[in-house]
Amino acid sequence: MTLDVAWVDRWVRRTAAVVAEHRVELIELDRQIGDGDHGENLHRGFTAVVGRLDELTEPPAQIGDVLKLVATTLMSTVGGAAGPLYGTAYLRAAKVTGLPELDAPAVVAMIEAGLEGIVARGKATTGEKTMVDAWSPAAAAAQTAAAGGATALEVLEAAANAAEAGAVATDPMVATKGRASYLGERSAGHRDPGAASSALVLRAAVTAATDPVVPAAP
Amino acid sequence: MTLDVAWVDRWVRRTAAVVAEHRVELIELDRQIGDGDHGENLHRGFTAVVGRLDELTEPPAQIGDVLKLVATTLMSTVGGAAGPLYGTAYLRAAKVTGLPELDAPAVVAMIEAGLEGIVARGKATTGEKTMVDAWSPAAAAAQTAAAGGATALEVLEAAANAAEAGAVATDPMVATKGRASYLGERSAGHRDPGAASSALVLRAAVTAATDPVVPAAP
Amino acid sequence: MKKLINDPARVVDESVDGFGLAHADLVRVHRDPLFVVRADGPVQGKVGLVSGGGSGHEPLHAGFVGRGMLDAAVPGAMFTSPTPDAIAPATTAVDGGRGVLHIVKNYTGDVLNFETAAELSDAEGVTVRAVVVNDDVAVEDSLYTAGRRGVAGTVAVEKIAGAAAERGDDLDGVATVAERVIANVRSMGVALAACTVPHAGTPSFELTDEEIEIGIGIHGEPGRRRIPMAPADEITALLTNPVMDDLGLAGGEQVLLLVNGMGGTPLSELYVVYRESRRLLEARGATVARSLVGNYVTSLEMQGASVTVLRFDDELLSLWDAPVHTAALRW
Amino acid sequence: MKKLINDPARVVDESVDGFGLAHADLVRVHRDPLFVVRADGPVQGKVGLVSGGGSGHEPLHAGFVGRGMLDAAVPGAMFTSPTPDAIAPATTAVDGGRGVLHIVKNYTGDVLNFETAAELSDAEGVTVRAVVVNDDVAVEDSLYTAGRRGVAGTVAVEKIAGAAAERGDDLDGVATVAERVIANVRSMGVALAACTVPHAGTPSFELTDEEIEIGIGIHGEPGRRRIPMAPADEITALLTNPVMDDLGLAGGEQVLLLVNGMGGTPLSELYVVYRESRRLLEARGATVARSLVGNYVTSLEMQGASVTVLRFDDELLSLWDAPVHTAALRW
Ligand SMILES: Nc1ncnc2c1ncn2[C@@H]1O[C@H](COP(=O)(O)OP(=O)(O)O)[C@@H](O)[C@H]1O
Ligand SMILES: Nc1ncnc2c1ncn2[C@@H]1O[C@H](COP(=O)(O)OP(=O)(O)O)[C@@H](O)[C@H]1O
Ligand SMILES: [Mg+2]
Ligand SMILES: [Mg+2]
Ligand SMILES: [Mg+2]
Ligand SMILES: [Mg+2]
Repeated sequence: MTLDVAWVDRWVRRTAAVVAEHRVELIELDRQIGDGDHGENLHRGFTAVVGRLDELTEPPAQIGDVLKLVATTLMSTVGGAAGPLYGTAYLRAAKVTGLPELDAPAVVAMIEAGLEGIVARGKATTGEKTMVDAWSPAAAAAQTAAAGGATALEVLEAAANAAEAGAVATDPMVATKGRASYLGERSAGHRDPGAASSALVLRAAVTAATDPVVPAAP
Repeated sequence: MTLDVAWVDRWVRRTAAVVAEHRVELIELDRQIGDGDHGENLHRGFTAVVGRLDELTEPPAQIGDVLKLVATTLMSTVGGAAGPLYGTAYLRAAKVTGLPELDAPAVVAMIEAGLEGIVARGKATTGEKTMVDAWSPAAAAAQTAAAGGATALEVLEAAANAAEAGAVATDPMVATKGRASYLGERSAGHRDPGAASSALVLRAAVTAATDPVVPAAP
Repeated sequence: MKKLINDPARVVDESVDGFGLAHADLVRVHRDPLFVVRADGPVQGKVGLVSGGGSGHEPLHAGFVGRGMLDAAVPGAMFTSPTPDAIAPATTAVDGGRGVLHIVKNYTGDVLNFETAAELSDAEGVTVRAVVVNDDVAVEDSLYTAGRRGVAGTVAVEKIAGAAAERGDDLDGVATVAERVIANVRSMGVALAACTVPHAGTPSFELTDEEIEIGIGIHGEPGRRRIPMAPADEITALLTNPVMDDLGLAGGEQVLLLVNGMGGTPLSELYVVYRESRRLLEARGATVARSLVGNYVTSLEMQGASVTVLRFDDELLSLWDAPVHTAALRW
Repeated sequence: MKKLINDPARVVDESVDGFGLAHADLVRVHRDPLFVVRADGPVQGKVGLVSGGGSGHEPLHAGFVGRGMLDAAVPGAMFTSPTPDAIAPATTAVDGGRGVLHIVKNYTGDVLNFETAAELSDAEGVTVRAVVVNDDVAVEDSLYTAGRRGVAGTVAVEKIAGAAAERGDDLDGVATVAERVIANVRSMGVALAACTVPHAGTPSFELTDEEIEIGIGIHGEPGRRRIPMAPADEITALLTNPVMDDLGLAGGEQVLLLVNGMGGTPLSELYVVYRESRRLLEARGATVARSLVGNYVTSLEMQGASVTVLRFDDELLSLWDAPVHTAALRW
């Protein structure tokens, strides 16, 4: 399948479904080292996103239009740290996806733009136990894959794999950004909820490219 | 042993010890159908009584002096329903014990006066699941025993036995006076704390007459 | 049991001590016996108002001592009414020459201890009258009970009687106003979780995660019946309807709506209850003229709430609106 | 989980709705997006004050909307900072022509959302400045944390900045006063039992009957360390000493002492904490010039308390004393 506007629509809807499915798990992760709302926040956000997609009278013309709709909806419905961070990520990603269809370099650019948005807002670097620890390896893996001649889908897959590994790698980290940093050493031994949700988001991009089914609204 | 002023001193101190010993049990009974303070209230009261007895520079001359000290101390330290009720019981009892030593009729008079004091203040009759259900059979049993020619100690014993049976008999009653009455039917199946403590008080009178040991302060 | 206390036997003393220090502009604390009086009292020429009861219901009563409300509060041990030897001197202390009104919540212990105290005060030449607050519709006022309990409606009685005293009414006048409030105020409460009295150490009753206790008192006594947990609006109806029925609200009334927290319920939830209770009152045709939402008559850290409705007449409304300056109520 | 709510997804809306009905004399509730503004606003010629944050800390912030304090409060979802699309219109709504101050508690989410909102407002021609409250000494303000959190000291910032705005200071002046409060206020909290966020359904952390959590935040976040349960005076010292040390109290200071309940702690216990905290301050040579004891910045039904100390200067003291008329603070 091609990474076109239909794909991005499926990606977003699949993300909403996956977030709904993992809502409790994300709440639970956030309860351990945060305030227990991450799953709820994203669920509220992506439910709203799907609602707005459904309300559109004509289908979005461009990939970037969908991503921008996601960005503004998340910003206005998620709140907390994740709202502005994901919002900015999607906003920046929207800006670099002005093509009818994404090729491998465009996928790299999209993921890098997302990472840059998160870093621009949150000022975190890798190793601080945040979603950056999922997005940063994802961007690096995407770049490596693209440089090695991978297809757009392969690039996406490399990014999702790396994001998942990156989320797992946050387990032993001591948080120095976000709410978990208040716990100091006690934050070690728990997975960062934002990194975990980021991995879900990127995996959903892959699934949307391989599975033509459009998930029902969550 | 004779029921003299030394006995009444032992009675009061034994009551304090027994109340301390049964404090938690009385709290527990009151927690079931009241507000869980009866054991605490009596414990506070009798601890104060012993303190005041100890503070006396010369030993009390008369049985009534001790009972009056108990009355005023309970009134000023117990609070709740039990404070005025027990206080009045001891006050009335003090008035009829102007003898150096109690004979059988005097024991009857003392217990009857106590009962009258409780009824005068609390306006309860038997069967309402209150301390009256211990004191009323106690007074009746004392009278019967005295009429049958029992000794003063035997009269006391008859009263204590009847009070204990009376306390047990409150178990199935539905309270219509005091805090337990708020529970209506749900008050059945629990022993009335005030009846239970009344039985302890009267049993202590017997023990104080048979056991010369003066219990240590609780 | 975990509590921010040092010793169950000292918690009332230390708490009242702290209260006195925090509100030295409003109150003085008398020790041995323990009571709290207005810092600027006794107010000569004014009827004195004394209330009191077991501790654990804070801010009741000490939090309502001050201009326009109580002259003295007598705190008993936790959930245990105070003794006459504390009530009587408090009564004497606030006598401004025009007599003293005792505001007593209807519990056997409170009634008996205040009765004895009134006799003692009388013997000292202080004229005392007493009113007994019994607003709790959860208890039937019948031969089979000790009568309805005094619960959150007490705040309305103390506020309005306080205003009547402040404007100069004589003892009978203040008592009459207080009785009028009592005749027109009703309450009903619910507990989601019980409280733990410090000296007892275990909760006063146990509720599973699926049940609540309706018709709860403010002393950790169990209520009248246990029902399955339900949405707030349903629970609110179970509290508000009996109150409206007992008051015989038929429409056209002006009322005070007091949604009272039992101590361990978030304010946000009290406003959810307030919202539905107000809707029910308005559906009956009553106008919610004044509102109060918060922890006023608590039961330690009990989770739950009560709904109190007072039917105003013009005078009661204007007395409610009269200035008040206490630690817990001020306008 | 048992709560007096109808639906976790509606609790904030319904609660704010009830709040608006109960305090219609003071506030108006704006819906879609949700925010609360002064009923008599926007006040022309006055700097507007906007605060907000996750819900569940009531009476913060809506309870502090009114004359002499906030012009608007923006409630987010439970424990979740509000979004820019609510903050920005609230900002516009209270602009009286002299700019608007955002009072932001220092959490990543709050800071980011208020930042975005300020950009949006700026684009609409409203001048916005922001101050960030970070009074919680439990968190080290270092490279290794998101910085100290904003907790109960927020009340002092909102009260005093509100008074400065009310007397007519310009935006920079109000911001400067707010910054001075922030520089002089410190807090530290303890939890005896955690709270349960409605949508989560389970307590935010678990404590046995023998342990407490020191350095707790107000979002159900666990604190810095867990210690065995201890008497109130010992716990109070663990809260008060770091606050005094961080402020560098050396004696001779005039301070505000705020003992804040987390929502599920009886008032009586807060006064026990107040008593010892005051003793410790006085032992340091400080004078407790003003006091506040109660539930002001809560964490739903969490059991626990926090101690906040503000070092006054003459101006801050007189601004603290200036009249205020809000649902939760009034004098
Ligand atoms: N400064 C930051 N930079 C990047 N990500 C961050 C930062 N602060 C927090 N996060 C991410 O946000 C997640 C928490 O999101 P969420 O729970 O929705 O917000 P909040 O912490 O406000 O409750 C964290 O798990 C982390 O991944
Ligand atoms: N009207 C009454 N007449 C006689 N006894 C009563 C009456 N009311 C209550 N009591 C007794 O008082 C006991 C409760 O005492 P206590 O717990 O100390 O007081 P309170 O009910 O005020 O907490 C009851 O168990 C009952 O025996
Ligand atoms: Mg979170
Ligand atoms: Mg009792
Ligand atoms: Mg009692
Ligand atoms: Mg949050």
